[in-house]
Amino acid sequence: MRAESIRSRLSFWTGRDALAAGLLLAFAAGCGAPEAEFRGNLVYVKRKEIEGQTEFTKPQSADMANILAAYFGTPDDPHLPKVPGLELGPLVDLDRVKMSAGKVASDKTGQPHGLYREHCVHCHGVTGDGLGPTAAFLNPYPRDYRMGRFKFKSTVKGQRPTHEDLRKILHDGVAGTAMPSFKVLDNDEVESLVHYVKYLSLRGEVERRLADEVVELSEGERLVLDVSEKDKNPESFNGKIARLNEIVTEVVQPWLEADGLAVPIEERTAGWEDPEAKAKSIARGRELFYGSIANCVKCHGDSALGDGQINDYDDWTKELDPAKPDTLSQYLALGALEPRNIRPRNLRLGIYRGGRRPIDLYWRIANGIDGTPMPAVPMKTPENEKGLTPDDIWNIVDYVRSLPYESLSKQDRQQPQITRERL
Amino acid sequence: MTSVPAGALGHAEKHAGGIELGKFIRTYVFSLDHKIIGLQFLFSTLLWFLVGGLLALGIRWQLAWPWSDMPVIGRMLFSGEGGQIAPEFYTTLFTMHATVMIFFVIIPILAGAFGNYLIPLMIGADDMAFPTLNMLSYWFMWPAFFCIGSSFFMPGNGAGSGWTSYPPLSVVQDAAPSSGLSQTMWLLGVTFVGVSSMMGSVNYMTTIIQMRAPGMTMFRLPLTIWAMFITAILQAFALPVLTAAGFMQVTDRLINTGFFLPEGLVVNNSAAASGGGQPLLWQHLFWFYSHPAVYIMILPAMGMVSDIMACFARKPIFGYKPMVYSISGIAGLGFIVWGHHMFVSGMQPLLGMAFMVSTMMIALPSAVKVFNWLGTIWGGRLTFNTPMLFALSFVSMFVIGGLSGIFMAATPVDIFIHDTYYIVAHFHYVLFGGTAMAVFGAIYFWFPKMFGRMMNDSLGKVHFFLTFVFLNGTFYLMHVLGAVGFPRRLADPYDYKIFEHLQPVNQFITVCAIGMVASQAIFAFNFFHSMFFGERAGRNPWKANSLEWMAPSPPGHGNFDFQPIIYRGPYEYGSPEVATDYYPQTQPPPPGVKSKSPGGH
Amino acid sequence: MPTGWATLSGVFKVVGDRPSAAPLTIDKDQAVCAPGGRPVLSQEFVIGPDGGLANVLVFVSQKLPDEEPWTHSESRSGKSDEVLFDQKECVFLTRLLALQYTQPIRIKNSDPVGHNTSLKPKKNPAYDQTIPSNAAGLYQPKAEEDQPFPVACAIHPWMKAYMITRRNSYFAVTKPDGSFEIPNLPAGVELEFRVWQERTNFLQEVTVNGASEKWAKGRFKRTLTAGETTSLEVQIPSSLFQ
Amino acid sequence: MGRFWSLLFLSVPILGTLAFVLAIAGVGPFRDHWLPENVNDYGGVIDQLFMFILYLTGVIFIGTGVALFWFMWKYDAAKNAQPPVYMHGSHALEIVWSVLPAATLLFIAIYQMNAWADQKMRRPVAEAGPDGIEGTEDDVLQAPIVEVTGRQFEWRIRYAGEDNVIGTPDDVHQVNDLHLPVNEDVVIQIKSMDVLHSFFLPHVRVKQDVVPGMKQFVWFHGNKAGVYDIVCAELCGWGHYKMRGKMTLESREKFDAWLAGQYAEQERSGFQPKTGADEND
Repeated sequence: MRAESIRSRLSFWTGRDALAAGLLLAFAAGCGAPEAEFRGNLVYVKRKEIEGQTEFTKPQSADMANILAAYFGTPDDPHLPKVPGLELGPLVDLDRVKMSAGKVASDKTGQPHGLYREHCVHCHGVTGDGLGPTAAFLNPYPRDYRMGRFKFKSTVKGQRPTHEDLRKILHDGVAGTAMPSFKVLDNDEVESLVHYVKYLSLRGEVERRLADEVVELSEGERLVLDVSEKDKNPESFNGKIARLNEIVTEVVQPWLEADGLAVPIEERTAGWEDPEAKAKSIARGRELFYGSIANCVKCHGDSALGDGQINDYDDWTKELDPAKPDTLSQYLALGALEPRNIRPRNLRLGIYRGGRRPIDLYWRIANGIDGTPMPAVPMKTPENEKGLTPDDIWNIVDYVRSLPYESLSKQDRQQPQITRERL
Repeated sequence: MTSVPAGALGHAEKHAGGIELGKFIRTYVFSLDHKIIGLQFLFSTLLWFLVGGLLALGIRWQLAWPWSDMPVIGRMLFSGEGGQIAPEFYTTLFTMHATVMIFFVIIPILAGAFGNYLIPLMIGADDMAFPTLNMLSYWFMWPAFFCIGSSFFMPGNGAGSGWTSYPPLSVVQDAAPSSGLSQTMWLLGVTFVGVSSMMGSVNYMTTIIQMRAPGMTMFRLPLTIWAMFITAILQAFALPVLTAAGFMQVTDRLINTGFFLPEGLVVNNSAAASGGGQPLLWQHLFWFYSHPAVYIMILPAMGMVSDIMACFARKPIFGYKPMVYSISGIAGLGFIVWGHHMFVSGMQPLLGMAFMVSTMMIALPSAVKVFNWLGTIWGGRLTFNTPMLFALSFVSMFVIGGLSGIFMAATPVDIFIHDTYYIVAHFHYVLFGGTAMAVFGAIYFWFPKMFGRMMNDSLGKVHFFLTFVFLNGTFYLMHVLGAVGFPRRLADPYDYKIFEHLQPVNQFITVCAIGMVASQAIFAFNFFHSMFFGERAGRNPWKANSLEWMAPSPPGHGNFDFQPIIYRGPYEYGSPEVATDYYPQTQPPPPGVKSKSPGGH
Repeated sequence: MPTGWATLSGVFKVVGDRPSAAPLTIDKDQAVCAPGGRPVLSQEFVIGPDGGLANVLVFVSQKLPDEEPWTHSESRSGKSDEVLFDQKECVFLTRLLALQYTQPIRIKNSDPVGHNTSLKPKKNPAYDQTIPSNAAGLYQPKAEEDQPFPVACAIHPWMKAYMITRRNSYFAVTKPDGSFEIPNLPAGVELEFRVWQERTNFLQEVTVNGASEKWAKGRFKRTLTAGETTSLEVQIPSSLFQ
Repeated sequence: MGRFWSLLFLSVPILGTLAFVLAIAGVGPFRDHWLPENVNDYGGVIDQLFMFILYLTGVIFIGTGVALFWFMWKYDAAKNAQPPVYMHGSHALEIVWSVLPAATLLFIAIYQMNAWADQKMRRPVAEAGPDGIEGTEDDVLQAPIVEVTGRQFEWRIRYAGEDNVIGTPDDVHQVNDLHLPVNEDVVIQIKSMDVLHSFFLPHVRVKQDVVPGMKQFVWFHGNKAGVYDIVCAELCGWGHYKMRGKMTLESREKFDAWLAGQYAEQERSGFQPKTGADEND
């Protein structure tokens, strides 16, 4: 049974809006009731403008907004792009999306709405741009979905996450960050949120692609032609539409494929768990950690405290060219968040953002972490002698998982604290 | 001419000489006259009372309809989210509501406004002992107003770690959006309030001890003055602790002194700059002040209520000395009960037992007072005018607030109801049902003295009725919420299965709260209207005994146009010695009558 | 209809006072990356002694049918010979690599220290792997890019390079002296070229053979005559590099 | 008017009592508006004390309320001609109404102490110490089965696992999802990672603030399987309301099975994608 359903059934006062209106009159005539709106990706547009040494014209920007609205609707009334020959079916389901969209409320049947605005919007923002009211203060910053890239997943770096990957993040949260676990929600509520996140990602990616498109346009040219053109020169009119559909398809395609791309992991050979085998494995893992093939030490540091490479940035931040103060200031003025360095994980804390299961760590090492400097290790192949075998990776996993229990990692060694035991 | 407040008139006459700016400023702005300063306090606090009330509505709105668009403020600050507030803003709402109500309304309106106005008048002095200090105590409120007001416009839209400002949340700047500059401003603000009250209390003590009119023995003082006196002592001894603690927290934040931070603390993935301290230390220091502060917030109200009751029961106060003793008893015990705010804080449980006993004991004097008030109206001739109704409601509400306190005092029970709405109900019954109602009563009662005009009694009764009804509608059911374990300070409690069905009650409460705030409009109108157009009041419209009523209304500079000499206590109503049913303190006994009234040496 | 084959050649020169390259901060593996502690300069732009600008990309940006007479057999798509992309002393030896997307890239590490090479293409599959010392990884592009994408190394963040994968071979990268040549271009039809340089992005304001031209977003059009070599001397104001 | 006002004041004890009666009876709009079901053997005493104090204070509440009403009704100047009684109080009365409450309050206080000690000071004993007598200094106290750590804004949970020691590789890690065996004493070790939180289990009447740098223990004896809420009852920042956890009490067997299952999943070292499965649900 859901809180929302109860709320709707027992709602004591239904004339809420009447009351609100009354209060409004009482206090301020000035401000009306605003609709939640998708925010344009101003930062990316500005970046494109700087790169292309050009400026988007009003109609061009307006086109972008209208096209997005046409494909994806509004926060309160979302829809999915209808593109000939493009089947979104399993990827995003409109009903599930609708369950998360809109204001926090529930209809007569007790069906909740606005799950996203109830649970996510404070940090990830209405647009999924990671710019909610609370975002600026969080460390790390909340994810900006609009690149369609997610860090902790079972697919190779650069590919989209699987549905399962996203669901797992909602279910377990991201340890060591402000991303909480939504375990306590009903399963279909979590499902709905996953679909909504995908919906926002697709929208954000299309928006970026549109910006890329606009940059290439010559002066005065536009993404779409005026409806009046439809009859005058249909082919160029339809040509433009076709191009837009093509963009949407290009954005959706990798998402559709992703679910099949989860990297399979062979079960470990039996007996790996018995002590001396494990000890051996850990020792071997240690060698690899410091060796030049896996080369973990370069970034995670000589003592695995994550202090090897402390002045790099993740891809979301790199878009702001943190090194270039003049352009950076322009991005910040448009609402981008103050750049922060990305730190390699301190492996001694025993906090694993992407999950602590051996397979999670295996994926991190074998696939790399998308959007971050963490690369994939090279696998041994006929033409690449200097690669790792799955067993090597397991050794590294074992070593990494043993680190928090080394004496060096023990809390009381790192941070002596007065802990008082009670009778 | 009628548009000049009578108060101003009566006053301006004293220094005739036309409208001259410098004089005006000296007279009404940086005035040394305790009455003007009292009125300045009164007006400032009433203004903040409105602010605090609106903040409360914000809280209630969120609790009734979480995440729906909040009228006005939500729409101003969160238009991008469609007026849906951010959770940290909710923490700001309740933090600022409490801060404003406690530090800017209740404490200053009791000590600052009424203390200032009444003490010299009731003891027969022409002014405070240290007029300049007195003026400063008001003007030191302004930096406080500024600091705390401005914190609304800083990152996080205002301090958000609760009025109790518990570290580490309040000390570690990365712990919350509002733990940055706005928290620092908040702390500075509280420190200024402390300085202001400190100046006031020193002044009150000196004045009451040193400047009583001839014949005004300690036991001829009205209970109001006794209460103010004890309150002043409480403040003088408790406040420095808070001020010091507040300052320690400021240094913790600004120069990493680490008084309140444990070693190796990491919040929001950034390590605290210092360590080696203990968060509980703050709670001890804070409550060492803030528990006595609870009595600072109620004792003067009790005093004023006693005076109003005796006057409209036309009967001596029942058990004058027991009243005085219980006030003192409350003050004394008030210093050794702070731990009952910390039963589940991680404080050594053995201490819990000790504090439980002392806390149980402090309920005693309060009980005694209640019985005495009942004794006072027993066998009297009650006039039900607005001040009296408010005074009576004080008793009725204070009983509820007092009794619910016993639950919290019982440690095992407190385990369950600590930090639930049970406690919210408790202190709102004491502070709103109690103090605020008493303050309303006092305003209606002394308004004629302040402005020389009466407030409209019928409007007053309407105001009383609505406030009384909505007040109970708002706070009573909070006991029930508390019994379910409904916690305070949750922006959206309905995610918890155990609380999800409590929303309708909360909606009911919210509607009542809105009604309560709305009905104060009647009071505001009555207040300002009567100030200019109310019917003129003579020196003693209520036929009261105490000294202030012997002075002109409003009293001019120097208060009395005669040298008051006191012959008896202030509660000689219906004394057989005279024909009238009242017997002013200054009226010499009729020839041949040997006065047997109490307090006579 | 194309009338035959022609060649476009030319040279890019920087005019005005010579801009100086920024020194890089080498905070890792100094022994390898900055032997003898000599300062390592940014190769964002490399200007030869006589002002020649290296690593400028010139390519035919419009889509040409992949057969004669539009595309010369020499330049047609489908090349499959492997291209070497090596790194030494923490420098990518090819600053700007242009190739056909059918060609595999052998990403080599000739350093004694480990590197990792990360490609961030728009249309091609992403690639980010650690390359052990004296080992190599293989990368097979899959699609045509219409502008260069960055190549980086997370271990040595100052390392930078660019790649572009095209369908046919109608592209050229200027040599250290700033010269380039694209042979076998279809003559008699208007061709659209695009010119890109790392620092200036697509070149816009230039002087060609004395006459100043405005290349909108780096585009310029030419119709070549069969059998002839059209040569351009492109002058770029050094202000663009300050 | 006097009559009206008296009745208004009379409505306070009447409606006040009514509200509590309805809430206790749980009828009408007040269903489940009272102490949530207690499923802790040691928690019942808290409810009893609560009700005991409620009845006691209830009597005084009604008594004073009615007295106030009656005096207002009787001594209304408009209705009552005779002159007010001229008196300054009564020593006897003052004594009576000082001593009686004093005695009662003191009694309440003493009466509570044992319950308080049970809740906060007498952690369950695993076995009696060398001297063979339970309740003495040398008793071996029951070890915590799980550690719960408050963190902005979640409860991180760590089971001791096989070796019954917290902080070893065989610990089982969870977040916000606490499972515990029913019908036996459980000891929970609670800590905080950053700011103050309060570990509040309404259904077992457990509440204890967790303080960074301080290790504390709570214990209870669940007696009814089911799923219950974990609430944070101390302001811990913007996400305070988000710190929602769930506690599942289940039989030893179920619990052990669950724990084993979680451990297996935590140690999972192989993955084959579902082939052709619709990932959608």
